[in-house]
Amino acid sequence: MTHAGYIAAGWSISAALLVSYAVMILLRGRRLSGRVPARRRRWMTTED
Amino acid sequence: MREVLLVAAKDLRIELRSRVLLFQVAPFAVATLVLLGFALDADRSALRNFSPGLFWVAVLLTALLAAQRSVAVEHAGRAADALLLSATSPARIFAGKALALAAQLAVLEALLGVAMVVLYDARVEHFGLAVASAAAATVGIAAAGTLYGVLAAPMGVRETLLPVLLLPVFAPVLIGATRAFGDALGTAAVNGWAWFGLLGLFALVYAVFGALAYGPLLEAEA
Amino acid sequence: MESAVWLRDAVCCRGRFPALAGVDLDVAEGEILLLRGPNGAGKTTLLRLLAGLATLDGGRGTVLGCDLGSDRRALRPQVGLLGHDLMLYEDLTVVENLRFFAALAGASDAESRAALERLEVAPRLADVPLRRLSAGQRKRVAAASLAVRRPRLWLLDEPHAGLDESGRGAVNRLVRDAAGRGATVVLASHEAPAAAEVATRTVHLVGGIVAGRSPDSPAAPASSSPAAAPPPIEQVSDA
Amino acid sequence: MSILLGRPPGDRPPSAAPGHTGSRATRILGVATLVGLVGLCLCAFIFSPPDSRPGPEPGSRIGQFDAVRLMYVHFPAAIWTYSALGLCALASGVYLWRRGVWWDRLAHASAEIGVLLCAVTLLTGMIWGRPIWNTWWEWGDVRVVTTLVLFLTYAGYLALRSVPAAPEARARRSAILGVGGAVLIPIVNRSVEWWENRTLHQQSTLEELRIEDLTLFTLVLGIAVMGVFFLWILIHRFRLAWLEAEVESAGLEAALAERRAEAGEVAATGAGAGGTGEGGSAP
Repeated sequence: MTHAGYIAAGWSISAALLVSYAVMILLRGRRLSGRVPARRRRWMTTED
Repeated sequence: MREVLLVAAKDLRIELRSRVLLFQVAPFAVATLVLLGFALDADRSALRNFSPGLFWVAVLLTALLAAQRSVAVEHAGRAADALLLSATSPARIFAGKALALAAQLAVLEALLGVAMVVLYDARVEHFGLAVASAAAATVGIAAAGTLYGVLAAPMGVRETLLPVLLLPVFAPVLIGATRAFGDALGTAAVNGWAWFGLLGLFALVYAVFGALAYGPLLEAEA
Repeated sequence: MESAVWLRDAVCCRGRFPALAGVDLDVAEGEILLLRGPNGAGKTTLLRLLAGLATLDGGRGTVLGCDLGSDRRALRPQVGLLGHDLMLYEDLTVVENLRFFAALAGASDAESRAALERLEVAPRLADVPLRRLSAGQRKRVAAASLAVRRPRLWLLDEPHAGLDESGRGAVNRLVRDAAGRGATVVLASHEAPAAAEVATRTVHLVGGIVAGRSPDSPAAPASSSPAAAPPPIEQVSDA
Repeated sequence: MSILLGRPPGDRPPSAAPGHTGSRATRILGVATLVGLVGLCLCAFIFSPPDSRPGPEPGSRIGQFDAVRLMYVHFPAAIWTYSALGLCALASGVYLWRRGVWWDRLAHASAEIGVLLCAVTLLTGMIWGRPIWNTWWEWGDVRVVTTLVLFLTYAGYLALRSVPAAPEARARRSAILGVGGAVLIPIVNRSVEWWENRTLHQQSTLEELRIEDLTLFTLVLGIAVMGVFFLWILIHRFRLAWLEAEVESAGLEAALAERRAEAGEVAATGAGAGGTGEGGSAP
């Protein structure tokens, strides 16, 4: 495979950025959820 | 129109009284040109070739200061509230302040132009093109500066926030004005009048956008 | 009589702080209302709210027939506010300041000169930049710039502070004149004797509400948590 | 629209609410992202061929070779950058028109994700450009320069949002800036295009590569996967913005109660001293 180093760098930098952002968002969501009363978090009632 | 001129005249009179433009902004502008000369190792031909770009970089940095000053005038002593309480429409206040800012920038540009000719050995070949494109660029800078100035105004971080918001907006002006001046000063073989058109478009777009957006912005401050 | 100011459970925040925590207030046209209360009671915020300069974050209110929620732009030109900040330009002279605001309000130069005379600003000060005047002199100039605009509702925040005896007299004459011509005046003042001299009624403001109302039973239960947006469910389900 | 907030609670007991921003919709999207990602990796690294075609001289080969595999990230990221920032501008415009907090939060969420994707676009573009154009940064390319200005513009938008301010004032200012960005970008694009009127970029990536069917399929798959990911993270980010606003307004209600209590105290203790008589005790 040509340019293997560039490809690895490109994909891994992208993955690292996106994954770390997603993790940050999810964790902050969990933390703040605890501070908001359940009735103001209507998306939580997920089951039919 | 009367109100536009009233606001503009008021801003200019404040500048005449306080002399901030003369004693603080103008020396800053010239000092910028001098430093840029040092950066290019005072190479005569390089300086002449790059003089359009250096000139406009200096103008834009100066415009940041002038825009900040134009907002600061309204916020000292909460005079902005008095303008809000007058029956004047926000679009007219915007036009007046942008007009005053444009007039101040024009003076600074004239000064910088002389400095450019002297320091960088630039030669103006098409005077009409240079003046026309500078005028169009100035209106655009003044409109954008007035709008973004009030956008960043009431926060405690105006000095740092305004450049962050405003410099990307200046990108097309810098490109356009540099090219147009390149033609006018004979350092680039391009069609300067086409660039003048682009500068005019920018000025028009930001004048209209600013006039529309100024009202909601003043409201947000209140 | 027509009501100039009508507030019900008005909430108004300065940043995150609820400076007004549910104010009920009625002021009739032609009244001269004195607001009293300790520092931090919300007097200044109330005046800014009535001027249409602060947003109504909860409750309802109408001033001079304009709704505070939706119609502040129509309200503002009819209101004159004399605040702690002068709302004038420090670098301009007395006359230039006055002429500028008079011109915006459509008043003539002669009127601005007359206003200066009524506030007993010495003619020799006319061409002095505001920056060089004393606190009391500036206050007189600010009051004059208010008078020039001939507002229907005068909102005066500590109009007597920093003024000498003659200055207080001049301000009081101005207030009485305005009320005599049918304007409504709301003034906040700690200078009890001077203010009580002109006031037709006094209201006490404490902790962001009008004293005398029980703080435990908000007047309008339906909108008693006014700072919050309506519950999200209703807001989105019809979108 | 209601997908962002989920369905109304109905008669379910509120205590059943779990402490996170997930819901059935996000779980479906999340799983779809992961499955799609596996498929994309297979297509991008194993099934799809390198870009290679006969060169002008007999026997030689030209093309991007395996570097084309970077395109499967770069191109989808670019597409969704423009979509996200376009959505931000759109939501900002609607906010100015209709004034709903919903739009403000949507603008915030999409701007943040857009800036992130823009960073990914720029970085992968630079990494791709190094072997193919032989430079990290190519000034002569319109899209490269425009995208950088776009990045700076909306980074400024996020900077403005990060400054503490009253929620409504902040929403209004941000909305104007969001719309302003959309006004600016076409002008920047035009000016940069004239500035260097030759362009290095693939006129259209899809045309220039003599596209094998599988390469095209992988690009489209990449766009789809990135799109599902975008939707998934957008929903989470939007709900987070919602929670942040709720926490803020809950603080406000507490402050309001405190303020009223303060009024009660003063009224109780100071009933005599405060005086109800006109012109009573001086302060």
